[in-house]
Amino acid sequence: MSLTLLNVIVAVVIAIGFAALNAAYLVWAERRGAARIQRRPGPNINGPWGLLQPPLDGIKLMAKQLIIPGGADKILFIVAPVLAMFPAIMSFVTIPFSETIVAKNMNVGVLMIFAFASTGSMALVFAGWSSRNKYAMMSSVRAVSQAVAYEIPMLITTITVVMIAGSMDLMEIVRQQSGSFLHWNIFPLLGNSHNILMPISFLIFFTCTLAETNRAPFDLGEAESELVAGFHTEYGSMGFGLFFMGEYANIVIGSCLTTILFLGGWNAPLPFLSFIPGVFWFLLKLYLLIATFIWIRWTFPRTTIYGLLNLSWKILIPLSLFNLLFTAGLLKVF
Amino acid sequence: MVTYFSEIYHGLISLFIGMGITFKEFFKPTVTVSYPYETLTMCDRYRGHVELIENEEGKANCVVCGLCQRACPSACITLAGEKPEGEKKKVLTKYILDFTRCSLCGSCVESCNFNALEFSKEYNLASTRKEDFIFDLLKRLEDRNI
Amino acid sequence: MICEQTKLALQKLFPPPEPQEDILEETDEEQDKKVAKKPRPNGLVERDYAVHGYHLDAQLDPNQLLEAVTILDEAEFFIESITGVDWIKDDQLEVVYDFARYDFDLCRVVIRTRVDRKEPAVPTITKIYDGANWHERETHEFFGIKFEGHPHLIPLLLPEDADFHPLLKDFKA
Amino acid sequence: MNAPIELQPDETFILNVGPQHPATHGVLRVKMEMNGEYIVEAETVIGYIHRMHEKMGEVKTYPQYLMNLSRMDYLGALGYSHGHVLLVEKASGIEVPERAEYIRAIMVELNRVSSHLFWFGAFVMDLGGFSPLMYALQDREHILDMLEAVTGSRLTYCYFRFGGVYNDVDDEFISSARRFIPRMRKSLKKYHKLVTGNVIFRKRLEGIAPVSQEMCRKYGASSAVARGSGINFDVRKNEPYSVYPEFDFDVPVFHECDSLARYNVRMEEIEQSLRIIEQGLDKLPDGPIMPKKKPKIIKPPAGDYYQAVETARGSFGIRLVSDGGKIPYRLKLRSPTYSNMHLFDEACRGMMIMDALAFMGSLDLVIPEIDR
Repeated sequence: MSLTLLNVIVAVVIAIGFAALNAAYLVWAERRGAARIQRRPGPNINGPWGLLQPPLDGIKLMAKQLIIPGGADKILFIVAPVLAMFPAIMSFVTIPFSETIVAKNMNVGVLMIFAFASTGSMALVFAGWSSRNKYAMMSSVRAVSQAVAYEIPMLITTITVVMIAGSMDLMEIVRQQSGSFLHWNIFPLLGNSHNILMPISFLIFFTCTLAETNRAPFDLGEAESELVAGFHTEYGSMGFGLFFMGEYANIVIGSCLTTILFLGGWNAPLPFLSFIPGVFWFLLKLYLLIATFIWIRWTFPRTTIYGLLNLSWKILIPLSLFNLLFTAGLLKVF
Repeated sequence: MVTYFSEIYHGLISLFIGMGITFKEFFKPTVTVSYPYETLTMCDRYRGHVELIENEEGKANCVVCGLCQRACPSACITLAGEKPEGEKKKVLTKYILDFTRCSLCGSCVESCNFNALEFSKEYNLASTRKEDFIFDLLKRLEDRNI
Repeated sequence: MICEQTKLALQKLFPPPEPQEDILEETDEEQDKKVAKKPRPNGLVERDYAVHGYHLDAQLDPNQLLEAVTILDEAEFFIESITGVDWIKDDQLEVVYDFARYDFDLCRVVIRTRVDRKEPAVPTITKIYDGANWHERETHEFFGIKFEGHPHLIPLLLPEDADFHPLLKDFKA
Repeated sequence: MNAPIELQPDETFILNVGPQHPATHGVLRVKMEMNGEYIVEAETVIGYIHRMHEKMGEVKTYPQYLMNLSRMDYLGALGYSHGHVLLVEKASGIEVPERAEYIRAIMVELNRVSSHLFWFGAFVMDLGGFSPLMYALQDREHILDMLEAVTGSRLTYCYFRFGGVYNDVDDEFISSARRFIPRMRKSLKKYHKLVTGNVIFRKRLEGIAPVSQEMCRKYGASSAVARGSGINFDVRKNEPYSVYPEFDFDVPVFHECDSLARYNVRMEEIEQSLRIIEQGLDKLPDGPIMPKKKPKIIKPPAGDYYQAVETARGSFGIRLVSDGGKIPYRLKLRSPTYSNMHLFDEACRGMMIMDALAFMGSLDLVIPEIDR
């Protein structure tokens, strides 16, 4: 795959477009889904099934004035929302949607995604700090401790998968899982791991994704009944819009990663179904995971900050460490 | 150690039970009445603002006794009447309801001994001007007959 | 049960009834009416629960208040409310304390004390009942009764700068 | 959970929670002195929607004041009206027909269920779960429909009259109430599965915000705050009024003193209220709903009267000082949440802000009722 400048530009534009479209329509999907769970119709006025709601919301947000509170740190205040959106879009570059659809495959793709993901929490810190608002400040402090607490088990779990695959290349990890769904990393039977603890690894990874993307029940950063709106209390207009889209873009990235690491990426669940293009399977798995995100959000109450840290330090980290050692042992034996 | 793992296990199970319930709710029909497009009929005893009841001739039943005015806790009723030559009863000439102050308690309807007041079923009341809620009930009665 | 005990305990606050009262009852009707119009003398009265909704009604001097409330506190009463009544004809303000019990030993006690309308002041009971804090603040802002020793006697329901006392009978908005 | 730290005065900052804050459910302001996420000192500021109902009582006649009581508490309005009519009936010696008493009890209990349902939803929403609120509101809607069909209004009812009630209930109401009870029991099971059993929910409430019995007594707390602390106090049982002695129901008492106990008390109370409604519908006698003899103008003899009732939010007391005229000389309203809220300042010291706000939710606050 030779890359010309044009190719790069096209790839980036497609990545941005994909991220933005997903972010906008996931808002719609979330609102419709939540409404269905609560037996309401949800947005249904603008366009068929309310499908014109996201662009109209966007227009509304863009038409609003961006108010910078007095005494706020202007530069950081403006940079923060951009920083929230930027890493999510950049991460799309290396995500393989199928054998052929990938903007730029790297042999350290996992590392790159994690590097970008950790800058995401910087955005929250900047936003909270620069807003000159006590609620926002408290929220950003929470966000830091949350990010620290959840990146560790997430990385450890990822290392487990990397060890099994023997590669940091996302495409290689997916290729290792080819075959029926029993070869996927989540299932311990036929995969190359033979590790019966892999479903637990999957749960740990999924929980960490929830926490990393600041989704309920771990949405302590914006805890609307406690901290009003958390780090984006002072944001209006498109500043708020970017935070909002960034959240959904992060969800997409998190789900992509879960799909690749555990659910066999673009591989069909059964071999005879592989005549359907891989990208279909990838997107199906991706959106099923996102639906689960939405489903979880509208089911559970929020955790406390200490409950969240307890969960991470007392349950997730020990379990993931144990799993890592166990997998290493298994790999050595077999 | 056992409690540690059983706590995790039971916690997880409780989460899945909760998700099961919201999953079931997802497929149930919606219960919302999408208001401006559909409306509900108000029940018989619904208490809107008061309205005058007319007699067979299309005139108000009211005999201007003023009981409703006195019963009203918020002083939102102003009425006046006159006694035309040769008539036995007083005739209502003015009945103003200041709906901005009315608390829909129904004291006026209850105090009326002449079956002259009733509750309307109107609930679509919205305006940006205060004057729109100072109702001239006599005029409304006449408008109804046209 | 507890009613009797509380009654006995509270009765100790009052000096034994003076013999003069008997004489008053025997006087002619005109004087009797005058007595009736006068504010009630301090003392403990047992009320009919079915009519009044409480059992014991003690009216006492402001400086006996803390003593009486301590008795109730020791008997494990909880505080229901504190309020005032403006007896403008007698030129007096009355502070009414309601106490009741959590257990099934039903006994409601009302303690009242009257102070002069010009300089109304009673001791605070917040040191005995923490919950009296807001009730006293409310009574203070509505009636202008000063609770001496109250830690934070600023208006509660009215605006912070309110200097009027709306529940006084001569208050005109 | 616990504040383990010793502070310097310059290490704290003031956080204004309210008057407009999602967790305060109205215009309530709590001035918190914070050390990070821990509350060092809190001061509740109330009075933002004070309407001086007590003064209104001194200028309106007794029947004119009827509708004020339902404006005090918009969620459980009928309980407050019940206290008022009972007081005036007691003071002026009006006999109430049995049917009217039963109707009142049924209506008050229905209203209590609706109030608790709303509280349940709002409380879980305070904790971050949004869907239970919608489910609770759907069930509440059935109650409001029933109450609307009888009383004519959905929220601020003006239904009780001195001596009876305003409208008689019809067969349709009785049958819909009968249909409602099993449906509500089914929903309660759903709530317990969805919320009560949930590990996140339990972790957030267990052992949080302990309120000791002594504290309850010093502040005069009632309702679930007292009953969650192991105090068996319910005015309906302790001081039976109306037809409550005729009903067989339990007072749920939990001894854990924490927020979960308060939650459990209210959920159990819904169940008990359903039992009362069921029995009330069975026992509902025929007869008039207003007494035959009733004074035209209500003038209670001079004196001092007190009536306490158990509303959805606790022990509501109303004191009437009458001078024998047709206007009360003094009317004092003792609102239960006023006392319950007062306890917040002391109880939330050293708590984390999210626990404190969950605690505030468990107190079941209705701000117009505190401010009166």
